[in-house]
Amino acid sequence: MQSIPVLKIGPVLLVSIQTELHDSLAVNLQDTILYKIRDTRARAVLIDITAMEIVDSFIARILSETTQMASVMDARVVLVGMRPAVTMTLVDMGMTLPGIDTAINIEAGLFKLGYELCAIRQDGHAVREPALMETVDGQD
Amino acid sequence: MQSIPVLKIGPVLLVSIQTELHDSLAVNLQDTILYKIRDTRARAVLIDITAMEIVDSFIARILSETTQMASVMDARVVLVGMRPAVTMTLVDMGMTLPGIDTAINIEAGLFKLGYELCAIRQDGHAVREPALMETVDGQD
Amino acid sequence: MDKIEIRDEHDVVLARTAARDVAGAQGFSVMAKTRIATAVSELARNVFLHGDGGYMEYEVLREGNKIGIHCRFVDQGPGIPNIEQAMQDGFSSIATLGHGLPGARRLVDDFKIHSEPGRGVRVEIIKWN
Amino acid sequence: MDKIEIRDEHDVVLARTAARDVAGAQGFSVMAKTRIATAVSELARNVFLHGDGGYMEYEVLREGNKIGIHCRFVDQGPGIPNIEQAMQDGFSSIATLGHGLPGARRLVDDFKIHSEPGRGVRVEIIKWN
Ligand SMILES: Nc1ncnc2c1ncn2[C@@H]1O[C@H](COP(=O)(O)OP(=O)(O)O)[C@@H](O)[C@H]1O
Ligand SMILES: Nc1ncnc2c1ncn2[C@@H]1O[C@H](COP(=O)(O)OP(=O)(O)O)[C@@H](O)[C@H]1O
Repeated sequence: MQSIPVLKIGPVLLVSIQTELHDSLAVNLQDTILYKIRDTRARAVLIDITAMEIVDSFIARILSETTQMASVMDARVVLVGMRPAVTMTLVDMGMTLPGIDTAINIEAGLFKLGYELCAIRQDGHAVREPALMETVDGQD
Repeated sequence: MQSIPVLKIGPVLLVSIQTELHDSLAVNLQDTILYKIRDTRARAVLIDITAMEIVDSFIARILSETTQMASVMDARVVLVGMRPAVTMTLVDMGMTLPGIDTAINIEAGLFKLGYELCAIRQDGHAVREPALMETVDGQD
Repeated sequence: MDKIEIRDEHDVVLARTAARDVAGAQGFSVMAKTRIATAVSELARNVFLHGDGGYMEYEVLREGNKIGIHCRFVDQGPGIPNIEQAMQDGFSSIATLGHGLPGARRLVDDFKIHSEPGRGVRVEIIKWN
Repeated sequence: MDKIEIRDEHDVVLARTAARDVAGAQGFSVMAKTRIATAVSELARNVFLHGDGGYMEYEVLREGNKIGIHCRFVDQGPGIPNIEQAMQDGFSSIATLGHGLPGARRLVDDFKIHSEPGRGVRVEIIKWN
């Protein structure tokens, strides 16, 4: 069976959904994320749904549940890249996503989670990377 | 046709290969990476091959070429998560990967590229995240 | 009319991607395309989850310059005893969100539901671009 | 013997994943499994790239406690005029790396290649765990 990879970048898990999410794959993904939070003691999860053209009530519920369960495990979830048409469709349907934080792209999501990709200076100190700041509000 | 997503995290592109790479998919991926470097002016590319059990001479050549072409475009490539058995098999075959940098996992790769995920302090300054340093040498 | 059998979750994906692709091919706006595909996803899921499986039929409609998509969902399951209740936000017999039926209705231009207890459910929707 | 037709790059993937899975099922070490699967990938690619397509046959071998995998690659392509040259590191008629044949030979325990010009190539390999 196909599965969706959960990448680990330091204290952050990055999940980029690139396949059509059928129902058991969505449930599976929820499990994978929660186990990986436990196993890696991750503090934050970025779920990238840029590629998802359709988010129906079932998928929305799974995403919302995952966020709530992660929060019980002391990890924050930010949903990244939700398309405007998807957002509006969920609103039309009367669905709110309780507790879900969103961001326009991965960098903005990291920022919301309190992290940032920094360039390492010669002296070993981290510096904020101007190139990064530019892109926070930019398109992907 | 299936394709492999190239995620953008600030100045870094992250490519995680999760499907079996047939030859034209590999060629395709090379194109995608190079176009994305141009379009986003990315400075660095992480190619995560943790999931790849087989890297034959064709795939190795494509990875090596991609690295060289990226370097012409002023972007560095680090190959992340190559399995020991894959490394040894390439050595057995007499293949060297000219110019290819490797790292054990994504964090270590970022570090090699001169980047690090930092926690943002209240005062808006970035600080190095100890949680991250721990994992650099750890297992994924 | 084209027809897609709906027996499991994979068929739900087939149904919604078919709706998306037809809408795309007919030049639907991104919003209209997303709405019809999402409505189809909800109704197709109900067919397999509540209706013991069935099928979706769909066709393109043309009225003057208007282009639309018409879908019909048919199952032979237990049916819905109280349609008014089922159409309410938050009503669910399986403790899920209960946004499927009322949500789908809001996404389309025309929504008809018919059910006889013991003889399944039939839903027809039309979405104009 | 099981048989896999090799006509395109997708078949190369089929051939190498079959080798990997058989090796895995027979309890091969990760190293041995990776080596045989990689050798199969090289030789299967040559069948479709240089040999105009053909097939791979494979079987499990048992000798006492030893377990091995035997693969045979057969094509009806142009054949290799100078096998000694083709087996050299870096020799390639298509300006690629030329590591396929000599590389595959180093990954397995037994390697036989036979070719008659105009009548294709036949390669047999054995890998013991
Ligand atoms: N095809 C169907 N056959 C039988 N019952 C159905 C069907 N579709 C919907 N229902 C009933 O209507 C209720 C509400 O459906 P819906 O709004 O889609 O929410 P949910 O599927 O989340 O419960 C369901 O819980 C179920 O009892
Ligand atoms: N099945 C085959 N049929 C015909 N020629 C072949 C075949 N396999 C290999 N060759 C020849 O041997 C050369 C070396 O092959 P190989 O070592 O696999 O390197 P590469 O495929 O990168 O050229 C090829 O370039 C080709 O000329």
